[in-house]
Amino acid sequence: AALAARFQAKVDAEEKIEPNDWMPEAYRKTLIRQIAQHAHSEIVGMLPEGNWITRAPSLKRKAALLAKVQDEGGHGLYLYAAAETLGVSREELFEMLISSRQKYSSIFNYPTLSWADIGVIGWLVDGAAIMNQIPLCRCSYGPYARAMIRVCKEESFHQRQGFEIMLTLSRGTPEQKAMAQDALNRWWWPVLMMFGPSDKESANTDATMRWKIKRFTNDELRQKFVDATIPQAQHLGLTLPDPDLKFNEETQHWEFGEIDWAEFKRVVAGDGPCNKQRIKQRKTAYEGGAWVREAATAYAEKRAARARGAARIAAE
Amino acid sequence: AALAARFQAKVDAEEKIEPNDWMPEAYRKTLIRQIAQHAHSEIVGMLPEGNWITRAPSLKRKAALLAKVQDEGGHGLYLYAAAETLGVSREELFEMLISSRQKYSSIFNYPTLSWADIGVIGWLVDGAAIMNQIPLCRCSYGPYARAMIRVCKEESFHQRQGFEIMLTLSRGTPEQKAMAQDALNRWWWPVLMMFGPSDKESANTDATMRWKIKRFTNDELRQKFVDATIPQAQHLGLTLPDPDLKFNEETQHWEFGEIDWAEFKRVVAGDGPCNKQRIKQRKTAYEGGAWVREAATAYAEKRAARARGAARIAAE
Amino acid sequence: MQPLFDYTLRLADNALVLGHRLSEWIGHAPVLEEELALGNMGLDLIGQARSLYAYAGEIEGKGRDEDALAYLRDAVSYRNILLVEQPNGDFAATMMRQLMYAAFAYPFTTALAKSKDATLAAVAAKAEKEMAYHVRHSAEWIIRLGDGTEESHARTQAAADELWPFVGEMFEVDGVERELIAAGIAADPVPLKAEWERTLTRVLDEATIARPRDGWMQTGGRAGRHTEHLGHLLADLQYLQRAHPGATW
Amino acid sequence: MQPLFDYTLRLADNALVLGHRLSEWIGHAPVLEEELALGNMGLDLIGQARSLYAYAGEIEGKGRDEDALAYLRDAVSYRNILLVEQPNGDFAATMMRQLMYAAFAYPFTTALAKSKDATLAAVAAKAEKEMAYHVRHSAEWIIRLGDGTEESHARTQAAADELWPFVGEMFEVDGVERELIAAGIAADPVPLKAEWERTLTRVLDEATIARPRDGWMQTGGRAGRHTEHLGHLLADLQYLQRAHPGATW
Repeated sequence: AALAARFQAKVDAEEKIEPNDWMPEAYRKTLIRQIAQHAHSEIVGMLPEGNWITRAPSLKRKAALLAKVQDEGGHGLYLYAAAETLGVSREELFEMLISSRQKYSSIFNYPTLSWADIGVIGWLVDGAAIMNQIPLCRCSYGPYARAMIRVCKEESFHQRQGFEIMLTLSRGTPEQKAMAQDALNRWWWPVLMMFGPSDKESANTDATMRWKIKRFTNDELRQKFVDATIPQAQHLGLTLPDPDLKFNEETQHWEFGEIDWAEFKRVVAGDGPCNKQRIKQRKTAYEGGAWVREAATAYAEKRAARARGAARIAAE
Repeated sequence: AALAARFQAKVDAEEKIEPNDWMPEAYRKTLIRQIAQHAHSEIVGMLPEGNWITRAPSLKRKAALLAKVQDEGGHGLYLYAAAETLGVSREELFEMLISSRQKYSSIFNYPTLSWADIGVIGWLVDGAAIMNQIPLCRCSYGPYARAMIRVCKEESFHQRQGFEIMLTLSRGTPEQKAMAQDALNRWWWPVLMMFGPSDKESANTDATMRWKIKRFTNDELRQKFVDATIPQAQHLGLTLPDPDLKFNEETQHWEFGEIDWAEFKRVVAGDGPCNKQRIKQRKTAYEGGAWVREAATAYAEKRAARARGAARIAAE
Repeated sequence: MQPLFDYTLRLADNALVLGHRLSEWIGHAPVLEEELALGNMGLDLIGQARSLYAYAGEIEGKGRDEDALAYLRDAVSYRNILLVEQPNGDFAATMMRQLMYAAFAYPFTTALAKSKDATLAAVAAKAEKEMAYHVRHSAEWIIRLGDGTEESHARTQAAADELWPFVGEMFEVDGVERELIAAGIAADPVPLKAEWERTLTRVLDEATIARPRDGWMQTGGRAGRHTEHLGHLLADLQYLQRAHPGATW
Repeated sequence: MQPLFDYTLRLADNALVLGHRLSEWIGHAPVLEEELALGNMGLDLIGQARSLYAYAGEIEGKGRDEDALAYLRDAVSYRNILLVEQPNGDFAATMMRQLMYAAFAYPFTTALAKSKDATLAAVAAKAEKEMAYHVRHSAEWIIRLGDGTEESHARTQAAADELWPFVGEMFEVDGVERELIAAGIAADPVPLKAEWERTLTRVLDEATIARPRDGWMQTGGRAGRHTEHLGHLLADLQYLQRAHPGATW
């Protein structure tokens, strides 16, 4: 109880909790789940974008997309490392991903059907992710906060690149404009769902707010995102697929239509267009590559044995 | 000796030797090798053409190419069946193919690098094959002769389709014309090699001529092919990649340049552009499909066992 | 005219995409007879597609022929169901996809052969005979593989489980189809579901394969919302025509 | 100018094709760190290709930029060596291909960094550092895999045997190169062979892999006579640009 009080005092004082500090078991478990799912999101998120690397329509875009996906993999590595400071191994976490016991951001359960999807992902998916993540840069848990600072910096760059892809398309041929509009039509609502269920439906917010893991509510972040994004869409000359979109002069916020929460629940539960495909791909790569990891282990053991043998001989 | 005399008498009288007839062991061995290699050629020959089915540039061409490759597979099946009448199994023969103990027509060791290659293969490779095969329709061995009659009929159709592809290209865009010329440049000399070594270098001709397996010499068939083909190339507006090509008014034959016999020997011996790739593809498909064949066998056994069980019960 | 064009295009796209998938097996099949059988089924489907595209182009009346429709539309304009664009996978998955499709396409073409549209009826009548063979051939293989070895059984069950979410889309009906069904032109897929169920149940049972649970079904093909696979398939299929605009082949 | 254009294009094509092949591993690698390493090596090569294509376009002086060269030439116009277009195969084959290429490219870029052509020298100086890492990284993996398990050893030996016929082409010199070597612009690959041999011998020995016999070597890339693989690679790479001629991306 004294430990708990000291813990909460640190948190309230905006001091960081570090790996060797005492923490409530519930705080540790919540963070493991959240950080792991964040890491899983990065590595599953490489797949819809990875789908377009070989077909990227210019060398500049090819290089940029490949670099973006590298960054995401790197984010996954930092985040797995941050999770490991809480007492789990990366192998355990990966097993939980491929057995669907831990989740990843549901946005990646949607398919990338055209090059414009790559622009939309950078612009909106990274945009929404940043909005979710900036508050996490002040998260109470040190390793997670520091990882988030690095991640946000790189993701801002990705978001600008995504927007720049959209700008190029919107100033392009009629086919390119149509491609951009079609991509936005398909991704807009799933992106809004990235902020999670509406506040009235959200369980567990109190603890995460109290522990300064979460700083703003889902609806607050979603509104902030919508307000920031609509002018960008207007600048692109694209329309949002929401007939209920209306700027409220009083509140100075954009009002938007009702999200299809049934779709959200269904996709989170496993029945989205790409859920099975994403897990299958990561699983197949992992299982198909077992021989490689086994070889690395076998080689390391042989080397160690040889070194011990050499040391013994030297000692004689 | 009496058997041998009677055998030769039948052959001389243009009577067919059938599977149950006595035949010299050397005759049987020669035919097994030749028929097997002919069958192997059909099924390996499906690969360079198969390489362009998914990219065939019109639905008509797609369907025609798929049908052509089907025909070739069917020819392979008839020929394996003809070889089996001589006392070998198809499995043995296939093993000899994928272990490189038996060969296939070396022309298929060249890559198909453009759609025009598909036209050239139909026009020239099928054309040369027909020229080699028509005499085989009168081969002394009944099953082989009958298989050849069916094969030649279908291959004539394929040759006309190949020529028609070339005609379309030669009347097309500058890129298409260049594509056609480039393909002809690459395939011409390998096609001439399809008729085998020059007569002065050929071993084993006497026996095969005496047994009426072979009717014309390599050079005779090659010359016939060149004479028939050059006017076709001229009609297409394409040039042959042979600066020594010259029509001899006296002999009424086209004189042509020296074939690179070193290349021929090298490719036949295994060092052509696609030798390893072709065998690897057939081998991988075969080994990768072992589970399918095993399943079929296992199912057949289960069914037979169930039938025997049912028969026993019925008898009780 | 537009609904008839849309409808015909859907049927054509189904046939072409599946025919193309089958043609990918050339050079890779486990046994020569199967390479021929797969190729022949592919030829049947490509033939159906050609007749349907030609008709669709006539209906549309803008001068688009079979190749303009097949080679010059992007993935978002394709109208096939998602089942047919799924990758071939292993031989069990290919046969499972074929069984699922043909067990629908056979009664469907039987019904469409009675269409008031003479062209659709004629195409369907010819396709009906072909699809009867496809059902038989794929069913025989599913039974052999399901009731073969442990390995073949596992692969066949995995194929059934993985492809099951794609079967519902075959029985969807939207506004375009409702209109044409009412006019006696299109075939209503809903009454065909019972026969499809009977075929699948019979075959899966005999193959000792557990029928997967009916859950959420994949959808979107009619609206051009495809899986990530179609884009790659079309890049292959269309490349030459895209690289040589206006050329005749 | 033409020989310099041809030469620069060859180097650019090598880098692009190999970089593209490495990028195909994204989403499929055996371990996350390797997915990043393969991607990073791919990025290095694509970066080299971009610099070289830009320079080639300038030399040619017909207004072709990096994308016109990469996206609008057919396979027959590509000038890369055949090694780099070989399919990835398994992880051992990819690492073997990388080792074979990098063990040449590293001394090659060291030599080219002394070119009298300032642009080529600059590109080579940057690439040299990158290729040093590629050699090290691929060599480490070949050693682990060759001296790992029975399975990894077998796969590594198979990779060496299958790719060996493609190594000779790196040391060919034709008229274009002879002229440029004499002018101090191109790097002569022949003197680099000894170092390449030393690297391969050292690594294969440590990896307990038998060095394959030097037999007939595959050739033809400089003349546009490729393997069947390049056409498929380019269909993927170039599709969007071919489908939208003149568009800016």
